[in-house]
Amino acid sequence: MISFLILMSIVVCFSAILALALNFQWGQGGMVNFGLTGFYALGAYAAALLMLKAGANTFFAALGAMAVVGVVCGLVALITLRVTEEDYFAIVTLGVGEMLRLLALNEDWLTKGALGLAGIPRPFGDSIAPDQYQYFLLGLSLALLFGTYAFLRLVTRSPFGRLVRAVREDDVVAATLGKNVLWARVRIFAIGGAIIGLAGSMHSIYYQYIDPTQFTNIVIAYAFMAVIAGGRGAHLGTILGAGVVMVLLEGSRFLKDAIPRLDSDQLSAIRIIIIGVGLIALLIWKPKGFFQEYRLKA
Amino acid sequence: MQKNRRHVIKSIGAAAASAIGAPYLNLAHAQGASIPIGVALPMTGNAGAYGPDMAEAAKRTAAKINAAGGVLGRKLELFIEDSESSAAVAANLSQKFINVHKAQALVGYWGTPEGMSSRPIAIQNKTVLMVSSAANAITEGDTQGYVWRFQMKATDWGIVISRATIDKLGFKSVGVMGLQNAFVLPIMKVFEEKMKAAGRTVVDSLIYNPEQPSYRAEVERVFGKKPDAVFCFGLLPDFVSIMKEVYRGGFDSKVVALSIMADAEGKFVQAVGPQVAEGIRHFQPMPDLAAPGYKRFLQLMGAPADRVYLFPPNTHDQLAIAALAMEKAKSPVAADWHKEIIAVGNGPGPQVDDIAEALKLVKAGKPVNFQGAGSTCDFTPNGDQIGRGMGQWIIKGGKSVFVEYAKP
Amino acid sequence: MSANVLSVTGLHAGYGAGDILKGIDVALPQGRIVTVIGPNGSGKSTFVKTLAGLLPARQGRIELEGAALNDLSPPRRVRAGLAYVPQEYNVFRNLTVLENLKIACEFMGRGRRMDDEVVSLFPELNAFHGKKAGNLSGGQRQMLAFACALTVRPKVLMLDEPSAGLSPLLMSELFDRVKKVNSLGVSVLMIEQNAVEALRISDTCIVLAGGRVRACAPAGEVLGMKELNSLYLGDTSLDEKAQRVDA
Amino acid sequence: MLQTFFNGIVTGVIMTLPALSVTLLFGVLKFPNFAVGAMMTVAAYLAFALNAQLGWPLLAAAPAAAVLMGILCIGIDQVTFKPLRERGGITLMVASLGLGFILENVARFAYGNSARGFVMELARPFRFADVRMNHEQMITLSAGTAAMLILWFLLNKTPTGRAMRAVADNPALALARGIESPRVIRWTWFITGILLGLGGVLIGMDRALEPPMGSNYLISVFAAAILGGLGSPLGAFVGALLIGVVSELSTLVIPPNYRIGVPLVAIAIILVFRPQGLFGQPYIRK
Repeated sequence: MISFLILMSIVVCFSAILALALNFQWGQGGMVNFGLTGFYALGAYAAALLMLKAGANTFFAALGAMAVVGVVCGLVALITLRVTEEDYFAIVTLGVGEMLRLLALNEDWLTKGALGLAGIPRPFGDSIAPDQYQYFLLGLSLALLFGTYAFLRLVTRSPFGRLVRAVREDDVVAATLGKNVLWARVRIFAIGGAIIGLAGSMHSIYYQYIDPTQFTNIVIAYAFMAVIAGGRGAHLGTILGAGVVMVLLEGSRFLKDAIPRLDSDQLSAIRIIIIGVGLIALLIWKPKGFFQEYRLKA
Repeated sequence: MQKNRRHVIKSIGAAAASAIGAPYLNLAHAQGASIPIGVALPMTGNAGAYGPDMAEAAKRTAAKINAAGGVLGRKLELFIEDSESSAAVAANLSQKFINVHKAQALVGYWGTPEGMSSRPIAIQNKTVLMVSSAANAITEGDTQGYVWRFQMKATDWGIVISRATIDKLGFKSVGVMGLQNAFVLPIMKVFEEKMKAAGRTVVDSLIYNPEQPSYRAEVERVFGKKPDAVFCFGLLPDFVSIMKEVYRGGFDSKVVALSIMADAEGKFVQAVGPQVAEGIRHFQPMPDLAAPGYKRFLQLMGAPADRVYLFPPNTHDQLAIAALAMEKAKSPVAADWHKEIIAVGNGPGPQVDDIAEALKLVKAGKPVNFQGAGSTCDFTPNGDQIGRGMGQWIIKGGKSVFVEYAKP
Repeated sequence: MSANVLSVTGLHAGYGAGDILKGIDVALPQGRIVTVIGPNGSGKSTFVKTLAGLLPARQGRIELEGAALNDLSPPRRVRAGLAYVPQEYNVFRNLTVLENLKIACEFMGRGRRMDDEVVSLFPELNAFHGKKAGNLSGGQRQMLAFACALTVRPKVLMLDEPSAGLSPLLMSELFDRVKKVNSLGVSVLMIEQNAVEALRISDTCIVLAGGRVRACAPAGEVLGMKELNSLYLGDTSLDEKAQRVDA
Repeated sequence: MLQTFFNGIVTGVIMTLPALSVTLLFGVLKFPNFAVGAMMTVAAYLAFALNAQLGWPLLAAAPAAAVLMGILCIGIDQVTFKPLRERGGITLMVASLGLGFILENVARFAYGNSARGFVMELARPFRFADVRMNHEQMITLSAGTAAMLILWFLLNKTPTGRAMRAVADNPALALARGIESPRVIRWTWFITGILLGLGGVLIGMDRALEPPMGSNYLISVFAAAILGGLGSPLGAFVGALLIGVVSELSTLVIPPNYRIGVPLVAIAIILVFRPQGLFGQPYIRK
């Protein structure tokens, strides 16, 4: 059992990193990202391809993935140079995300299409015994999670962090204060993107096999749930939120034993219904989530 | 430097280890009386229709084996889980089977995504993975003898279908529509090659995505070229939409498909109605219904003599082969018994189609060539199954009528 | 003197934490024109918004002919006879003039037809019935807004800076239009920056500053006051005096 | 070519109904409803229940389902969006995303993943100017156009419709003009539900019923609404037709499995060069 728990906590780790990314883009920067799944897939594929095709080691593959997703996100943010209404932006991200998934599915020459990319190497896979490996992977994931957290914490407390929140609260004001809002938005989305890229690469390293069917909308539902539960803008809250949601998701699998009458089709449906209901309930009754966003004490 | 970092990382791993507890032993007999076997079946998604029967087959087979004294005097214990036809879920399940239940055999794995995502895990943990997936990639490369396919390889599907088309159906010009899907593409490729080689014209060939708003444009493009027949390789949902489009479009090319699309336990005709389904031919790898092994399987399932099971027999054979190999290797550890799979499957030895008898022989140290319910259970060294054939049906009046059975 | 059609007592209201209106008492006698003047930020607009119900009254009482309005939703207040013309965005720009008028009749006047007296007050509108209200000139837009507000034959018409952004010429035309409206028996409560123009047609002038009523006098007298000039130029000297009085 | 064009028109008309609902709702409540897809799915399954399970003819089941959906939408608004009304567009938008997940999976819970179809005679096509047309396409075309005209009449010639446009135009003034916005909002949701109900049935007739049937249209529908200008019904209609025709025609030059790229590119271009869309006014969030 213990090793299953370890594997679960690894999954929680990179899910939490993904949630942190969304929290930065949406929670702090106010830039809704409905294309999360697509960008996540992009990160996973970028990392995998860099390892398999370019023979890069895990470290550089992850960096590469972060760069790729960061750049793509930055470009997407540029589309908003005329409109900063979030609803438009959300639709754009939704579309781009979908497009990325289609690319992964259809560009066989690069992504092997629906067959997926198999045999993704793991860092030090050869130098660490298989039965030890999960511990190493857990350690690594925890380290990366903490690193991401520390980094974002730093950003939040920096002057740029204040600009980020200013842009969220009211981009017009931010603009009149002489801040270049467009540029700020591009940076916000790009930084978030880089973190998504990190989460994506961890996904490929963990599963060692990626194919388009792994990147479904449950990812978005899950991440938004985590962020809202954790309290928009609050990093620590988001991490805990991610943990809780993940446990709920996995836990709900055991519903099967509890209610044998349900077939698994219905169970997976219930799982998503739970998330959706929780999401709306939180929005209504606990809009601030369970944790407070960092605020400069005036 | 490199060494240095490695050292650091290792110590991190060690730290994590000591923090969480002693590493587990990857040995089944550390687990005690029963022999755990992980069974990942599709209860959800595009293959949802097949999961339940496969589960039933697994249960009854295990029961029969246990009733016959089990394996190495120990009972088989099945852990049946839903793969949700999803790669990620299947991977998690495999991890769980191996780490939590200490399983040494992973069986079921209907779809290619499930198989592909679990393959590296199985090989790494030196655990045998038995799949029903068709995509060639499953067994390609170095599997170290841990990955075994209880299904016809996709390219063989293409061979059988094309041969039937050329010899019997005699279509001069064909169009091909394929779902963007791992096991469809190799079928398409081989099929088109064979058709061209036989001097038939392939007027058009396109690949479409699942869950498209509509398939109007695709249908227009392929059927618009008026080939004698259009071969459609995909899954049920897209085929339903496509056929409605074809019928309403007033096209009259013949349509050939796979049974998981055009039959799917009757769901297809339910969805489109008999007049649309009329005249569609569909192919599917299937057991040899005449084989004694299959008849015996029907008894085991308590099913009527005319019942056609596509996949449950594979599940039966997977458990049977695993049991025999363990018995022969006198060890429940995959690293030992995976070497015996070919021995019990291909022979040499007397052909036996009853798992109980086969076990008796092996326990008595005699050789055996097991004849399964889904196939003759003969394998190539890299884990591909040979000796499984394909059935062909044609839909008449809303019913699928059996045409013929052929092997590649 | 005639009964008060609208009377406000001890009104408190505001946004967020602090009150902007700090206890206001105002009485509008039947058939009169009362103009509220005061420096920027004195709470003039907040005052009418609160009366119209767009902002909740935190304390105090708003009565229309003795009936309390406090608990009524804005639409109900309108139907009760308290019409309100906002300072800007006071017509539906994407709707035609005719549609604007129709809406007014259908919802304020409960489907009542627009009576000819009102129509005759705004002859120019007939020419534009098909035109989008958004494309009207500032003056025409004000007229349309008036016309809409009047369809109910309100007991009280509240105007928030009707002359804002109008040329002096239009302004004086606008004010005698207000006078005409008043002559139909509609009492008018008007917020104005251009005090002088406004007071010429008003009966009473109320000076609002710092969220309180600083002065309430016949319009004529106020016109004479020397502070007035400085006042409507936004000088707050009067206000400051008042503050000192408080302290 | 001509055939493809005609097919495009049909696709466009199917998209018109959801596009109208998006744009109508956006006009009044100022948020894009990401649950449109799932709402259509639910409506389609409602019709399926009446048609296939209770044995009603589709012609009766469809309007019934539409009305049911309308009522359902009012209910949904009461429990989901009403409490969030004051929180601004983004919150409402995220809520609608969650709502979409719920609805789609309620359908999945009830009917599973496998494809289903309405009980109706599929008919072979007839030829007109050597373009193949069939009865469903005729039904689709007429239903879509009818809905469009009725909505136009409703919005321009009835008090309720005028009130909706008034609220969309200037909520505060609407109050001051005696318009009870809660009532208007209920009406808006009801009409939205009807539109989505019909849309869902049309999609179900066009292809098969399965849980993702509605959300598959999401991007195209939003593209249509944005192209026409969020808040402008006429725009939604034109936008839907344009997107429909262009994406079908595009398959003559680009691989059909990249059709989704067309609406996407359309959105991008519009946002960069004419954010307010073809028929929309540049709007100020107030």
